[in-house]
Amino acid sequence: MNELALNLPVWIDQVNAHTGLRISVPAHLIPILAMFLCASIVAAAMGLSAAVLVWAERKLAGHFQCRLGPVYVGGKFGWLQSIADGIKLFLKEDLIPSDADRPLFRIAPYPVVLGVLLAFIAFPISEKLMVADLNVGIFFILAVLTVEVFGVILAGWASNNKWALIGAMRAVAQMVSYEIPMGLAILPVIMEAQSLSLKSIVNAQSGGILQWYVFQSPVFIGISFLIFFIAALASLKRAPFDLPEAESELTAGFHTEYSGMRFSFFFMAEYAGMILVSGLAALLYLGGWHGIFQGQAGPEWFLLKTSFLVFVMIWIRWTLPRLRIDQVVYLGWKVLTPFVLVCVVGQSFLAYK
Amino acid sequence: MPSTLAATGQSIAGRAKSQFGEKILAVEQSPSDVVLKVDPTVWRAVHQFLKDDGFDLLHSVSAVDWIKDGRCWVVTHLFDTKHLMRISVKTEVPRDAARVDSLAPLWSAANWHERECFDLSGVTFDGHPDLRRILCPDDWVGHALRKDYKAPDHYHGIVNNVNLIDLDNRQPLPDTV
Amino acid sequence: MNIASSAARIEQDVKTDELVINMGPQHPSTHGVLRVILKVDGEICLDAQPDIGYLHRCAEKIAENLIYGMFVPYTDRMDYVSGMGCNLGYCMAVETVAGIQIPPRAEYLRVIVTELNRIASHLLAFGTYGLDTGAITPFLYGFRERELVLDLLEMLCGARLTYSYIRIGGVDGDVTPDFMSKLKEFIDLFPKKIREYNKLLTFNHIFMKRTTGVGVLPPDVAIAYGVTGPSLRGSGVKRDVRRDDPYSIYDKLEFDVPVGTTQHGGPIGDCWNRYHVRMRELEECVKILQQCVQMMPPGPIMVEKLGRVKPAAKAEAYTRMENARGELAFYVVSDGTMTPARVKVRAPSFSNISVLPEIVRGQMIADVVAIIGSLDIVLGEIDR
Amino acid sequence: MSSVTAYFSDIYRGLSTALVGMSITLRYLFSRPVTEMYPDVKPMTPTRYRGVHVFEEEKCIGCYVCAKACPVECIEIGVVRKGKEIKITRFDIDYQKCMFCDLCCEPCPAHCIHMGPEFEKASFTRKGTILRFATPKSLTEEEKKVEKVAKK
Repeated sequence: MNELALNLPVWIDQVNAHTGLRISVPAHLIPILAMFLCASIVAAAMGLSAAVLVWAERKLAGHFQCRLGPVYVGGKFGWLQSIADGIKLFLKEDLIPSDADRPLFRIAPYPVVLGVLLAFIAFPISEKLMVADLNVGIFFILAVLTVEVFGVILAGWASNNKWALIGAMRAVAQMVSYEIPMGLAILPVIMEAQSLSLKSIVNAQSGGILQWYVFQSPVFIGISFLIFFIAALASLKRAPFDLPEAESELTAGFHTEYSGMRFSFFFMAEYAGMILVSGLAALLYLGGWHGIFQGQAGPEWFLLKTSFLVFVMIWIRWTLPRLRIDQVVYLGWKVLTPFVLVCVVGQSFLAYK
Repeated sequence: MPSTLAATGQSIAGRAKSQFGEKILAVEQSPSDVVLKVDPTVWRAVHQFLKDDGFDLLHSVSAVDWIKDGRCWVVTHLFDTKHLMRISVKTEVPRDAARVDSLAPLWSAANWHERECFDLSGVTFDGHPDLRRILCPDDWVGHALRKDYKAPDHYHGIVNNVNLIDLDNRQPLPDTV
Repeated sequence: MNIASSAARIEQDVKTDELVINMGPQHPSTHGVLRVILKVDGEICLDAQPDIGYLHRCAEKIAENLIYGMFVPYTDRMDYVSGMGCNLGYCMAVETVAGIQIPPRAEYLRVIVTELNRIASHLLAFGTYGLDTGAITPFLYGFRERELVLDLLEMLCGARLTYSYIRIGGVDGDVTPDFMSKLKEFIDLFPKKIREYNKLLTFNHIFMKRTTGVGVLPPDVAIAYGVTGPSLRGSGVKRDVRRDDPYSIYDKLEFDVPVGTTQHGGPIGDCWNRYHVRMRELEECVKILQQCVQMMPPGPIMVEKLGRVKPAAKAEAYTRMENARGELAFYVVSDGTMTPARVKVRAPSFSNISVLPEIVRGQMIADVVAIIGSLDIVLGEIDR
Repeated sequence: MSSVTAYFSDIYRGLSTALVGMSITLRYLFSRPVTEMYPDVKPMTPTRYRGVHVFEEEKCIGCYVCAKACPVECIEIGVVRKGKEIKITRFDIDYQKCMFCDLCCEPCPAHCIHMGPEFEKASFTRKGTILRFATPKSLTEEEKKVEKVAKK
């Protein structure tokens, strides 16, 4: 973002020179303009990638199940399906149940999207492509992701629907339980990289596949990668941990009463969250934008790794049955947490050189 | 095709006859079961006797309305899951005052079967813990399987009679009750 | 499980409220229009009262106003998932009460179609049980093979769901060579698919954890509530009308009656057992089909000169048959006219669902869904 | 089995069976889908398919047997008889009621009504679901008097 702020006056001058316009921006507004630009780019990218992901998930789900998935919209492969769905959701009436807590019901979707949106700020796609290289990047991402819980519990409570309330309770129990293994699973990597900045974590993994943290320390970081991935699934409420919205038990859980745009916010947050945690896993454990061989680097590697992890998430969702709430909490506290603690302690011995 | 187990109830029917004497009105053989015709006063006692003998599965409770005779049959079908025996018990009650004792204390299954029988055939079961309608709504009038039953044309504003629906121009619904 | 006792302790320490939740009639996993009034304490279910009747059409009354043969299409619409079984049950009852002997080839055809229909029904149970426990893909796989069965049945009788293929006195049409070859193909293919289902869902650890020890139905409770069919056999009671009181040609056929076991490390009679009995019954169905294909004799498929079905006055018959969900019985009483005096349908699901309050107490909400799914009910049959 | 081994075997079995299941779904990801492209590609209905009726008016003798056999009374027939000459004035089937049970086709002595392969007869109005099979005829006053319309 700072680079963008530096470049903006130059760009504006160039535009003025080419078109003959006389745009002048006061110097103190330049950083604000840059902020707006970044924010809108992040939001647009997130929305677009969520749309692509929805289509990809439906298509993949279809083929996993010997179906075709969407085929009609947009000619071949139904590639415009999620755009059409988006338009439909935009145009739908925004229903609010008569007994709902109206103000809370209205604001509930925003914290959910906000958490994921904010997290993208510290999210580098390549060496250069990032909004801000925060020196506490990973910490910041984990912190803002937690904001989502507020939105979920607000949605469940404000709906004034018993199913929604149970869904929200489950969501909170689950997301709070899984923050801990997720946070702890990152510790071995941080210990190894000696930094909280994602950029320096990734750059510490340059130099071929064997330098990726999963392969650098296959036991402790490898297991913590697995734990991070499972915990990420759970905190995203993805199957097999989709209890908060378990459609066969709670109809749709905390967003039962939502429709139209507000519903699509929950939906978008889920898919953007998938990209976020997959990308995070790729950055932390799989060498980020570094390629398989030494010297290879670029955003395409990062996107490849991220989309593979997203594919695995989709694959898991369309294979496994759902757990029960006590089993989810059991898994979080009694399986993942002890294992990740062992990883942390083990890695701390390895990191002590 | 007659059932292979059709006659398995004969021996117990004989024992029931000696136990209850006059109160067992007849022992008949249908193609599928031995039918024990009993007096309504010993309805539960006979079933108790049969249950003690091993008939542990109450298959069904049904009623047959004979409007010409002014009578109503109440029939149960029992099955012994250990010895593979089956028997049917039948009693006749006047259809205006169709009452028998409930079998719910003997078999848990009787609860719902008797509720269904009450709902559709209008037989009252004395001593039933929860004798409500089960298939029809609570405010339904009449018992559908009575031979003199006439279905209402409207129910809470819903047209019930197909012939009242005008295909070309539908009439506004009558006021809800 | 000491969930209930810990719930009681929490209740002592903290004063909490019970929540009464209405599950259904519009709910994704009540398999139709069942309504269950749940009383829950957090996630733990204290009580569940099933409320039925949303699909009540009083088919028994309709039967009283139709001549015997005309009621056959209505029986399809009771247990609409295994309509052939209902057809067979009703036709057997009328044939028993009127003393009609049907030709042997028709008996074989009847068994073939009912067993095919049992496969279709159990596949639906398998798929929807997957859905109930949150796995969506097994449902589609189950339906993929169910489609093959439905194609076969469609070839034979022209309908995919409401067959009315079995008629009083025989069956509607004879098999074609095309049908037989397709049937053999299916028989060869299907056991492989069953193994695949087992790998995908039955022995999946999450699925087993979800269903093992959940909704344990002791055999004595099951019998007291009149539970029959796979749900009873899941409790370890080896009762199957096809074995105990062989109707049609089942006495000539060899097949096992699977019952619940403890091989999964849980008690007999839990959800997993009820589910697994169905999966093993699929294999038995294939066995029966193989034998029927080999043994089927030539001959007529319908009684010659059936004439009017007019049983003697006050003749009665109560015939039981093993449908996919349990013992389906038809009680037909004649009044000596062309129409029956009474047709009583003893629907297996009706008794099976009545046991629900007994086995959900102390379980969790997700388990309620698993239990309803494992009882495999069809509301068309419960409400009739 | 001690609780420690149970704990670890649980984790092992959880992971291994999940992988087994995932291998199955992955195999199907690359197999051919079984979807039928229904509205684009019409499915082949078998010869015995019980769809919308096919009525052969020239064969019909107006005997009402099919209407009598119908459990739902969905067939309405109008006949004008003049000596040996038979005029079918109406042959309406109400597809709101019809169960496609084939009971009407069996007893027909003239074999003039069959179940056909057609199944797409949805309509936006209730009236549109009543199909009139007989060709429309103009009747004389005299014929109108002897026309017999019956459902059953």
